[in-house]
Amino acid sequence: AMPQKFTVLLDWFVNPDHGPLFAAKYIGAYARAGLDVALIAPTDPDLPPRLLAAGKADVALSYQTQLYLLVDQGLPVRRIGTLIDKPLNTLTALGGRGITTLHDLKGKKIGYSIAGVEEVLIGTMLKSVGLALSDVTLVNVNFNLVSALQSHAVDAVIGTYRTYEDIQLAQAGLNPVIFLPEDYGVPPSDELIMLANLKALDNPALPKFIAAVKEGADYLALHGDAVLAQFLKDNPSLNDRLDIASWHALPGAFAADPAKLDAARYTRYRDFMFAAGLIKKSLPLDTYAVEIKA
Amino acid sequence: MRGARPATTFLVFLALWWLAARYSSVPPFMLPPPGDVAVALWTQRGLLLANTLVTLAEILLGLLCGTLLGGIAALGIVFSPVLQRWLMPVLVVSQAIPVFALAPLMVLWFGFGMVAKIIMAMLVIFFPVTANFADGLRRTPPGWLDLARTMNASPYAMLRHIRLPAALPAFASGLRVATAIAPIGAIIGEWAGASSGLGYIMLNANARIQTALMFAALFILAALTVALYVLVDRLLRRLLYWAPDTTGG
Amino acid sequence: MRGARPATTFLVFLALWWLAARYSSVPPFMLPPPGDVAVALWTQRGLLLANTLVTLAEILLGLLCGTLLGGIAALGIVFSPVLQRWLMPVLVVSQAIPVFALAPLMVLWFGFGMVAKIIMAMLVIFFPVTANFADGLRRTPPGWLDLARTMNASPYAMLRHIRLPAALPAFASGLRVATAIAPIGAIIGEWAGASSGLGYIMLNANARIQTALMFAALFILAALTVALYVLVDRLLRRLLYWAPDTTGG
Amino acid sequence: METPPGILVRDLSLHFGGVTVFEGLSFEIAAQKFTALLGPSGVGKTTLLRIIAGLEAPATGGVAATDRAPLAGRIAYMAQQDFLLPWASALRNVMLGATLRGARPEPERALHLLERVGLGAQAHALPQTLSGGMRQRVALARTLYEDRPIVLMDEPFSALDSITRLKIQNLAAELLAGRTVLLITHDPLEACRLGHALFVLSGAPARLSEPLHVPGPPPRAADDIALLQTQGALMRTLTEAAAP
Amino acid sequence: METPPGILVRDLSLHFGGVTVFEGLSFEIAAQKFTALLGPSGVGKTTLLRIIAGLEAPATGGVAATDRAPLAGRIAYMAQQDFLLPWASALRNVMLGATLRGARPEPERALHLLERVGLGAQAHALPQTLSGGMRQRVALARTLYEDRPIVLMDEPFSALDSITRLKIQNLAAELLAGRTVLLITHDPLEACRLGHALFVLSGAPARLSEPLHVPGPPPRAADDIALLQTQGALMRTLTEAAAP
Ligand SMILES: Nc1ncnc2c1ncn2[C@@H]1O[C@H](COP(=O)(O)OP(=O)(O)OP(=O)(O)O)[C@@H](O)[C@H]1O
Ligand SMILES: Nc1ncnc2c1ncn2[C@@H]1O[C@H](COP(=O)(O)OP(=O)(O)OP(=O)(O)O)[C@@H](O)[C@H]1O
Ligand SMILES: [Mg+2]
Ligand SMILES: [Mg+2]
Repeated sequence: AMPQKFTVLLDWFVNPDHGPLFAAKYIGAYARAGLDVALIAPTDPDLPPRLLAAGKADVALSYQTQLYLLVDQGLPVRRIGTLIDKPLNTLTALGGRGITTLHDLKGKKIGYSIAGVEEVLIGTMLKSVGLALSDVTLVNVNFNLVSALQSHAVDAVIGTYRTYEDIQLAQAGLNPVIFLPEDYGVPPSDELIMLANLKALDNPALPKFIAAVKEGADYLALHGDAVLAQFLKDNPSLNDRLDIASWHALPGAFAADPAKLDAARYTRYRDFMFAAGLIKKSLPLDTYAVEIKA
Repeated sequence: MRGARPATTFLVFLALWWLAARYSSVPPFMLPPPGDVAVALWTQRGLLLANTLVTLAEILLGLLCGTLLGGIAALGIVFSPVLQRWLMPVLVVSQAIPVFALAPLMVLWFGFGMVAKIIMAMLVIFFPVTANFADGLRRTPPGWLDLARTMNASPYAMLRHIRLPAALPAFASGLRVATAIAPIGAIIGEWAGASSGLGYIMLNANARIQTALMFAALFILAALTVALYVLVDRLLRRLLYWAPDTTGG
Repeated sequence: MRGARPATTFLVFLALWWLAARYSSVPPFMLPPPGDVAVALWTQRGLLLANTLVTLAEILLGLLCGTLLGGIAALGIVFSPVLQRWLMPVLVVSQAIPVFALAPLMVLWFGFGMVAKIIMAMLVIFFPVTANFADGLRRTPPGWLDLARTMNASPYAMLRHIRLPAALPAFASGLRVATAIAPIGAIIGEWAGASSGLGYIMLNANARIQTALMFAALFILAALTVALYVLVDRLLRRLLYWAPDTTGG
Repeated sequence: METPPGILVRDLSLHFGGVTVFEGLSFEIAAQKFTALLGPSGVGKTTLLRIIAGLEAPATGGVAATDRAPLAGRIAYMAQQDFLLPWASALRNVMLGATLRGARPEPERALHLLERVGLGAQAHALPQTLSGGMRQRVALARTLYEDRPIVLMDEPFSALDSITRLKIQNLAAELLAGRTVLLITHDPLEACRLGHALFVLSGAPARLSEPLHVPGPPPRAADDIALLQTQGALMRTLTEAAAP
Repeated sequence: METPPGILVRDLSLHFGGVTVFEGLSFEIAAQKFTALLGPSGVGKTTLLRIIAGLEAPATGGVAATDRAPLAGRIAYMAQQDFLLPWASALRNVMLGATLRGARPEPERALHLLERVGLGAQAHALPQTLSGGMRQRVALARTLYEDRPIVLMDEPFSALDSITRLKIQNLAAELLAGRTVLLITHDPLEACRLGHALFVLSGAPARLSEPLHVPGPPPRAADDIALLQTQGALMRTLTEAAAP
């Protein structure tokens, strides 16, 4: 039979975070599942869920933090799988500038790149050390996270990834001081998740796709270097020190079982979002996330 | 009846929008119906007003500085072949640099305050002004310049009393374009990093998928742009009372 | 010696860049030295070439379509007061809509392919052309039109043989501006959704903090822009052999 | 060519701002004759010509052809300024009418006309490289090229030296013989050499004098007795017109 | 006012493309006199005036004042076209020189000049609302306003009717008496009424005729015997000049 067309919108540019998806492709897992998978990279992480909701894709990558906002605004999307089941986001300052504890941020400037939830994350983290949002100045630096930090335009930034920007800062010898949100009162969340359109949840291709991704993740865990070689060949612009380091930092973060839904984690994060006022309604778990069974 | 015509335009536009939102296949989280946007406009009026003022200030300052800079650059280009040779490529290149490439340097030099945003807006605005104005200055009818020469006009007087007014129609074209793109210039400035302004509101609303709020801000921006354009256009037409206008057939 | 002057300009520019990167306080991840960029240019030449071709195609198509559309819009505006009333506000508003607001709709309607990008580029380009060309058409000396009327010229012949050539200087100003901003138009288009092109490379490199690669792409873009501008400028000057040019004093 | 009609001007009124240029002005221009129109500067000659050419709309009254067919399309008009297109050569400027009507241009005829006005060598020159008199002659050639039954000319020879002027007057008389020609001129001698009927426009609102008639076919010799007599009478009319 | 100097033209050559307009042309313009320059259309009169005004650079040769001081700044120049600024009223156009030199404009003097050329009522009109002859008179008033020792005028009265022309000639003669004036004209009568010396420029490359001298102070009566005699001689010179 002809392989079925299956469109996957990545969350952003192709990067090592997408390792399992590419691994599955390289080992022919999609083809064996009867799927002709197209991995499309948008330039703006806001696009994929909307295009998915508009019926322009079968699966879109997004973030668990974003999921609640999407559903709250009535977008017909559900989480159906997890690609990275650890939070990667960090609050980062530069070493040697007098910031060693969160408390040192009092009176400082914190930069962020708008994703919708930063104020709440920072507020929660500060609260855990007895500070309030009003004790710091927030600056939206959009796509300038690293350069804003490096040029000392801000004292700390939130939104850097422990598997990316933090590595880069370390490589540049800047001794980043890293604060993990989950250490300061923010409930842990899945970083990178797979969404499907509500109307297509019964699409028989979905479980096949997720199973193929699991194959990819399994293969990646064992043969990371082989996949990397092919990945760099396909994406020559990623062939640099930082991306390779990022590749090697990621394996522990990939979900071993992409289909599995950690109900407690999703419920807790929903409550966190609701309490913070980021969502207007606290809906049952299955309005946000489902587990796809083959 | 004054104002009847713009009002009709506006109503027709609302009707079209409503029809598009209602009957097209575009989902509401991409194009919310006017009603939702009106609700957002009203409930968020405080937020929107405060941020509109910020953006308006950026637009006006950007327009002012951009026009001044453009004017000066045009004069430089027209009066000095050397400057023309060196400046023009730089100006052309400046138009091709995307925000995200420039933003880090802007941040480094000017921080995240108003200055960086006004500079970004200027960068967007000044080229149409420069190019049009320079073309206009270059096209002064030679007879007038000859006349001025026999009258012992200083280069400055010649500029002030002959070349400038003669270039006014071309300058007006440039200023019209600049006015239409000044708002997007300010938005791009806010994009590169800001904590207030309509662009910031839009980015934020976009990330939170508050489409109605985003369109409310967009609506204000559009209204602001049209109002500014109409104002500048009227002003320019008044200044150009003497230029031929052979519209229509 | 032909080419000596541009070569000098280029070398001086390289020297300035090198000095700025070497001796200013700008860190290399914001402004890499020319050497690093040259290395990136060479090692990534395949990638850069392929994506340059994509962007070049977008620029040229965007310029072509934008100019055509701008020309048509200008004609509409000048010949029909009704169109002027309805079209002009829409055109002005179209200039104020930021990419991120438009991108979802663009991608929804046109996907991630070339079409969406060219439409975005057009959107950036066509307004300067429209505004300048309309102004030029409006300013046809009435004596020529009177003459043509006594010669029983059809409106079309009048347009073709009188108004169009008379508006050519203004059109040229618009086209110059359009040429300078066409590349950024294409880049913005790539921003709205693309998987190739120099803009994509730059965004990608920027996100990947590969500053040298980003500047390599930027360098190509800048060179492309200047080359295109010089070409169009030469062409326009040739077309305008008859218009006065009173540059310099 | 069709038989050139006369022109009837009836009850013309026109105001510029508060100034009344014409008020109930009526007269007739004879068919197939040269009519010369003289009068003080600023009295309204050009305006009158533009009304007849259909380029200016009067407040009241109108203009018609004696044969009752519409005037539009039968008039060649040479304005007080030359209005040459700067991007076109002299030759292409002469053929402009054909270009604008989508008719086949006749370069031989245009070149022949340029030669007749003494500009055969400048056929391919751009207007901005021509002297004032040369430009005026190109504009004249363009008017003659039109080959229309009715020809309106506004000071067509004003930039020509006296010798060239005589030659070009002869040329115009030859090529426009049998047409209905209305010629504005400031040169009484020119009016007397070329005109069958001479009108003087004067006053505010402007009124036409009784026409003077010059016997004999134009162009008349400059020392023709009848011409000199008419010239004397014309000068008197003009002097009276100038006195308030 | 300083004593107006004469003008020395020495060994002038000029080419436009392949065409030689002047070749080794030398002559002198007498101080404090009216000199009239005539000649066929396109011979180079305007070009010569522009060279003297410093607006065109000759290939060889040059122009100097007889008092050896530089010419620049002592010349008022009235071109063949009026070059009125469309955005300025007639009055402001007349005072343009003062505006350009940063001198204090003298509206009374400008208005007085406008009245003398018959345009007192149009002082605040924009140029595009004026007739051809009116525009030319504004340009003349602008030239007279300059109050320079040397005055160059290129067909300054060509758009005026004969009566107005006589009046304005008288005005020019009155206001420019004692200055060095070079006047291009196509009207032999005008040349004879106003000129102390008359030159005819003709040929290619252009040469100057021997000057004709007219006795008596300008403006001369049109029926002055000496004038009529000179006019006859001038016509002969012009006719000879026209014959190749
Ligand atoms: N567009 C206009 N607006 C206002 N007044 C005008 C306009 N055109 C002409 N006039 C006025 O109408 C009158 C007649 O002008 P017109 O050009 O017909 O004069 P004319 O007889 O041709 O003079 P000339 O011999 O100087 O060419 C003048 O007083 C002039 O100022
Ligand atoms: N810019 C130019 N380029 C080329 N040729 C020119 C230019 N200006 C003038 N000429 C030529 O120089 C010659 C002299 O022109 P000029 O204007 O001096 O004539 P003129 O004697 O003033 O004629 P007229 O009486 O018609 O005004 C003409 O043959 C003209 O074609
Ligand atoms: Mg007239
Ligand atoms: Mg001349």
